[in-house]
Amino acid sequence: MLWLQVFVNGLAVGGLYACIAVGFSLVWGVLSVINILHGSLIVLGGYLAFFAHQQWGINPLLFAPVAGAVLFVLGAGVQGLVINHVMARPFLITLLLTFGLNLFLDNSMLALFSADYRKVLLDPPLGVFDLGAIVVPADRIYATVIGLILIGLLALLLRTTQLGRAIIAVRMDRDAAALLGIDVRRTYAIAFGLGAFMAGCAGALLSVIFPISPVASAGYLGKAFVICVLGGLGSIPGAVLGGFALGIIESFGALFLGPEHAMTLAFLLLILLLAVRPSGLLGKRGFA
Amino acid sequence: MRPLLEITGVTKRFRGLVALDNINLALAPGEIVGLIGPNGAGKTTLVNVITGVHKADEGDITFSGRSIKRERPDRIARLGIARTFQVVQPFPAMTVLENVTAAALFAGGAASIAEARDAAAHHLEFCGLADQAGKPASALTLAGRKRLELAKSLALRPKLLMLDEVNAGLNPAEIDNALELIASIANRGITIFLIEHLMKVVTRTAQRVIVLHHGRLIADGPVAQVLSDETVVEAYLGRRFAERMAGAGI
Amino acid sequence: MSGILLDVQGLEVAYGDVQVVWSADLVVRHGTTTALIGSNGAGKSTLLRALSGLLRPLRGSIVIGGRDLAGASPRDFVDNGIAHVPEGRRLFTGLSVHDNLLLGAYRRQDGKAAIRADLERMYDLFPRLAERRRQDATTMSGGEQQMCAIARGLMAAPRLLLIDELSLGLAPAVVDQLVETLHRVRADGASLLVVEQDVGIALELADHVYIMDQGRTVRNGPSDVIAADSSILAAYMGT
Amino acid sequence: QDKLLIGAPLPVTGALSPEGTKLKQGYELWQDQVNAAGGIKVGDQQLKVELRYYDYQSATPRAIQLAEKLITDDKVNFLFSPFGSGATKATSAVAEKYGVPMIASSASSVEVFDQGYKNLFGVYTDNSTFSEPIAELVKTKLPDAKRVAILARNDLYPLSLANEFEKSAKKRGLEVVFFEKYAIGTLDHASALTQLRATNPDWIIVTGYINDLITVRKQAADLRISGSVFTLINGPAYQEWIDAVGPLAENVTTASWFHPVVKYQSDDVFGSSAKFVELFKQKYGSEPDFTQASGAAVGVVLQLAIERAGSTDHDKVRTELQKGGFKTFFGPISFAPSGIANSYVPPVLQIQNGKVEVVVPQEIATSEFRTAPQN
Amino acid sequence: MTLRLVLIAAATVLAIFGLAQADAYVIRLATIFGMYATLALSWNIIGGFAGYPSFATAAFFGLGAYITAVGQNAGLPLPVAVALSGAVAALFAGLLGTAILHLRGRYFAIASLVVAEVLRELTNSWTDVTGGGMGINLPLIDGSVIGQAQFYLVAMLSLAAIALAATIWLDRSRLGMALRCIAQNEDAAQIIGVDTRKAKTFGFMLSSLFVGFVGGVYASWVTYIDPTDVYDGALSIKPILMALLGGVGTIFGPLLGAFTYLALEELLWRNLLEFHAGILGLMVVLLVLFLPGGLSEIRGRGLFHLLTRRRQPS
Ligand SMILES: Nc1ncnc2c1ncn2[C@@H]1O[C@H](COP(=O)(O)OP(=O)(O)OP(=O)(O)O)[C@@H](O)[C@H]1O
Ligand SMILES: Nc1ncnc2c1ncn2[C@@H]1O[C@H](COP(=O)(O)OP(=O)(O)OP(=O)(O)O)[C@@H](O)[C@H]1O
Ligand SMILES: CC(C)C[C@H](N)C(=O)O
Ligand SMILES: [Mg+2]
Ligand SMILES: [Mg+2]
Repeated sequence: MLWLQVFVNGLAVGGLYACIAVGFSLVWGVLSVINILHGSLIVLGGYLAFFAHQQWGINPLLFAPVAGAVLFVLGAGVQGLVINHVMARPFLITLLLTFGLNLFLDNSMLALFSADYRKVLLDPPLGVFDLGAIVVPADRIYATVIGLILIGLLALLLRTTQLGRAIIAVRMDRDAAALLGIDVRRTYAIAFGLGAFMAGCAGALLSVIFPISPVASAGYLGKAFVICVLGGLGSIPGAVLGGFALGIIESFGALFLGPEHAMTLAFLLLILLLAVRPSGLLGKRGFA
Repeated sequence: MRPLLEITGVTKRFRGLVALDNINLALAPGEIVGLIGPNGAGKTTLVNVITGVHKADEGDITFSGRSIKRERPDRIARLGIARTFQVVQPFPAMTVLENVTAAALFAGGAASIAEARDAAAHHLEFCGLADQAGKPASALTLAGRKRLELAKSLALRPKLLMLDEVNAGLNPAEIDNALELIASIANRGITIFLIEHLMKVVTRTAQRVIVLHHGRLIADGPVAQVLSDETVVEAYLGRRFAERMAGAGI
Repeated sequence: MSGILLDVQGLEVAYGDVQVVWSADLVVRHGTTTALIGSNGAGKSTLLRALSGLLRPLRGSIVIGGRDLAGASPRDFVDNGIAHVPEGRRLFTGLSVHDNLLLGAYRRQDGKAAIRADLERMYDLFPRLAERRRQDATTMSGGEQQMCAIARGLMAAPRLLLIDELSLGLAPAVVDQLVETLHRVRADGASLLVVEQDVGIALELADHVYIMDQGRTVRNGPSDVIAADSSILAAYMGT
Repeated sequence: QDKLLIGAPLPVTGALSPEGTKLKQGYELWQDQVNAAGGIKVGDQQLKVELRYYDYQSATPRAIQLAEKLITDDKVNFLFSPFGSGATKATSAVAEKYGVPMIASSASSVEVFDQGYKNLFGVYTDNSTFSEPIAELVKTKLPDAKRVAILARNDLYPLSLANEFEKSAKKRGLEVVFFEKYAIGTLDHASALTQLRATNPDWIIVTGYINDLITVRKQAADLRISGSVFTLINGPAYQEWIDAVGPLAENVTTASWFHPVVKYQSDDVFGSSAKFVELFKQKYGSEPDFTQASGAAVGVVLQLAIERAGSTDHDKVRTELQKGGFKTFFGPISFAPSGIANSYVPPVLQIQNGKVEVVVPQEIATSEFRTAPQN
Repeated sequence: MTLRLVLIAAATVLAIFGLAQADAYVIRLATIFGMYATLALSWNIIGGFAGYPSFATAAFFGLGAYITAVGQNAGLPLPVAVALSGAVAALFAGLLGTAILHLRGRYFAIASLVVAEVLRELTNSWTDVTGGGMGINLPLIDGSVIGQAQFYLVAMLSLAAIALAATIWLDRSRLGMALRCIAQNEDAAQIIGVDTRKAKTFGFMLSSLFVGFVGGVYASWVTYIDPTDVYDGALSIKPILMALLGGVGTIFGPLLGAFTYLALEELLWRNLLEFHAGILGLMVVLLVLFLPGGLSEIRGRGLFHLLTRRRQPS
């Protein structure tokens, strides 16, 4: 019984983890950029949702795509105007670039919104599904479902649209893609934008569950990062799998080793995985 | 006498693709042997397997009597097997001298960097690169880079030298110089395994030719005999070439 | 003689400070196949890269249908009817044959119907591809990959198709098959500029042949003429 | 010398920045008052107060270096501590090294004060002054409450506080059926709470900082956790916490070292708790919480000590501080030999109808303690 | 050549003792400089010479800090504890190396990045030894206030000097040559007989040795450490930034990089209470954008191209 509940907890948070990680994974996969900015983008998405709810009472769960859209513009802009200039250089350069951008965005949010923790309060609250033996918070289920739907759409976009093919093409072979008339820089911008889009959605979805504050960004980045390595760099199904895997590992880690060791277990498994199978649980071929 | 290098039943697969299929061959000390075959036949792969870059899936490789099948590339290099890269691979940010010095230092048995540097200078001289010593390797012309590859290999003081298309991309004049160089290397008693697309080169330098096709060894023997061999003509040279050769009376 | 499709004059190309093509002059006429031969490293691929906008030439002109595209972006070349099948095929891992072909039509504006029609055309030009349309393109054999690459190029509905190293790594049988297909392609109206290592194949395939040596186009003429003069081949092809 | 320079390392950025802002508000309200009144009276002259802030980025070692920098480079006369027990404990070593008195705004763990330092004075009473009254409350109001569950953030103050609660509970014959720690930066508490629920406790205690406690409260509800008493520290005393959890705040008990309802008459610049609250509302438009108040409290304590000493000499002022007996808006403040305040009883609070009510001590209680079971 | 070394050595010694006379604030900054410089120089060994983008600096730093802290609380004298810190860090690097040095590029970066996270978690949860989240205090060294300050100044700057000396040695040593070959083309390096595995591991160990030392001295200097502080990811990124600033793979580049970065950081931080981090971020962005690209390409370049250009062997 306890185990079942713990397992369900793992799933419930795993879904959220997946949302956190997908955008990071996409950017990593397509652009070979380790996007330190990702965590802050999630937080920003959270703030958008929070204010939308405060001003117009829009439910963040429904607002998610809008928050995503705003961040898409932002992300595409950043890639197009800044990061594109150093795409040809080793990932270390782009990493430091996003590190700098992150310092800036974090500090800006701190100045604009203050660090006070805020949280969206749904009225009436969504409550929980009480299945007798176990209980599952409704908001997590809805958030996960919406998140997975958005991820599905993203995967669909990458799989079936000309744009999606172009993105994968650029990722696989920049020159060959250019030969087909694909505008590489523009495609990069769009890809980064999509990553930011997912970050925005994640932020909005999380805003009903976790408190929002600029100081939360590092935590999200850390998770995204672990999940992607677990699941496989740059693979969307990998990110989803990694998300659920981490959720469940942490959940049972807390049960067996005590809550303060929950993450330790995950990290140890991670190191192990890196040593034996650096490409993560799911390899690094293609998308969706 | 005992062969310097002996390859028995070596097979190498890349996922599905069989790049080398049960290869058997032996090189006698001091020999100059040509290796030809269409693109993708497995020539470079064979070199990679001998030098330990790739591990053979089956079969064994012995070098002057001892099996080197499981050795790491650096050990094999120190044992006396040198190779040049088809796609030349210098250390771009180092000077030409430093490039060769490194080689002399790590596998050339030089005791100190200074000693290695002297040895290197000497090898550059030998390869006609002395005047380029101070340049960064990346600044060399293609021909220059190929010579640098040679100088580096020599600096390893190898018993066996494998040249992977050192002449590809050189013009006739450059090729002639390269051939002289190879000849003088051979005169030092170094065994040479010569991978080539250019028949002219093979016919002029090699005493013996081996033909790879789709990873299989389809011919091994004296040059003239192999080049007129039916299967070889079919698989690689092509009818027209054969006719032309007949015409040119090679 | 049909009109001029591509006119290249005094082209010079370099990689950074390494100049590779010193002077290339070459003409391709409508509805013909032109072959470009020369020893390894002569600069053939480099020239082709310049003719599809991958490399920006130092000097010289690339006139296509009256417009000089020297220095334009690959997109402009595609939009002006040039498609390039690069050395080593360069198909996209993780994408099916089908997707690779669709990407070939990336810049086409003439509507889904036309594109779908061309897809079907490709599949009957290369039946092998039809069988494997769902397979990850890069898991196919060299020959099939070359077909896919050529088909991808044709999907752009080009006026001129550039093919680098047509027969590279392919079994003679496959090569013969490709040669047949390319004859059909030309019959359908597209022109071809083919870089080929194997002189024999080049001569068989092309109406007109250019010989490149050390970055210069040194000789050219109708295939039969070149073929007749073995001294040329001896001099430049090391055979 | 016509001004008094006070060094104040602040966590402006990083994890503690919310508290950093609060402290700064307290400092500045006090500073305004003093300077408006002409400054601090030292003998016959009046010294205007100048505060020298630097951001220690919520990183304790940075705070330590800062304390040193403030003393040696900025040559400040006195120090206000950084936020929280951890950083305060670390910086107190520096203050001790240079013999500069440091008033601690927000350190309440005995571990901070048991180092035998002479220059550290904290305006908070120690953590047991939270655990004792609440445990007593539970004991008396719910005689049949037996089982206690404690979940603590693995961090100096929250852990120390949790230990105090364990002691107080055991002392009263209650059984601690669950005591677990959660790592700093834990995002999700479902698993811990699920285990906690399995021990079906009557009294649940969770220690941590505001963000932890927002998440914990919500997840407890998600997991249908019900105990008759729910004690969360520190968070519920902050208005942001109540706003963040909404109805779930109902009946949660907590405690804090200050609350606007306290009614002290004082001989500091404010004159009384009421006046302080009023001025604070004027300046910042909200009621002060205990952290904001403690910012002003360290100011008034230092001021009273200096004025009594009639000098800014470290030794003289230190002696006055040790004497104690300051009547401040924050409460009557004297320090134990260790330097921790031991002169007032912090109010125990409970959230009722979305408002913070004082339930203990009786004199200032604004409402009866409620034991309605949690939803 | 040797003359030049002697001069450098002399200059360093003079500089250190000269600085020791300065006022407390300068001493503090100089001490931090020593720390930054050592970290940058250490990273440069694995990241610059060998071209392996390590993000493990924070891991070795934290490890070193805790070894010293725990060691001193167990009664070890400071020098012994610090020495132990370096040794353990290096050994740990050796073990770690066998696990992750076969990864290249991004994969190695990621793997190395995770290490600090793991150690932080372990330190956090191993409460009875490390004090967990409560952090851990270190005994104050005795001596006058200024005396202590000078002690740590000399300690840190000496570490920097040693790291610099090691770098100079490395630059002419077999190992250095091997690492440079690996950085530029690992396969080619193997083919010319470089035992890449051994070289990489030694490089990694050497690099982490100094980081371990610094961690130890730092812990004793600040007298209190806790996991979040000493395993802070910024500790991994800053040295890279510094090396990049001054010129990756050069000898003096990291020094100059450390100096510039510290100056920048201190300046902004002193003058902007609320927004120093943001501006620092912008600076980083600009620096990265206008630095010559590419790890291998920027060998010998960086802001201080002229000063840091490597000598051509004559
Ligand atoms: N690392 C590898 N992974 C997968 N396949 C490989 C690898 N290396 C070579 N191959 C495949 O093995 C086959 C033989 O390649 P190889 O390079 O040996 O041919 P080659 O005879 O050297 O051709 P060329 O004359 O062009 O150099 C080719 O089909 C090639 O694609
Ligand atoms: N990316 C590059 N950077 C620098 N030099 C290059 C590059 N690619 C090719 N080269 C050089 O340019 C010259 C011509 O190369 P190119 O590939 O054009 O010759 P090619 O005629 O296509 O030879 P092959 O028949 O072997 O394909 C060669 O010397 C080659 O080394
Ligand atoms: C503001 C309070 C929660 C700080 C706490 N008293 C501590 O000692 O850290
Ligand atoms: Mg080859
Ligand atoms: Mg080519």
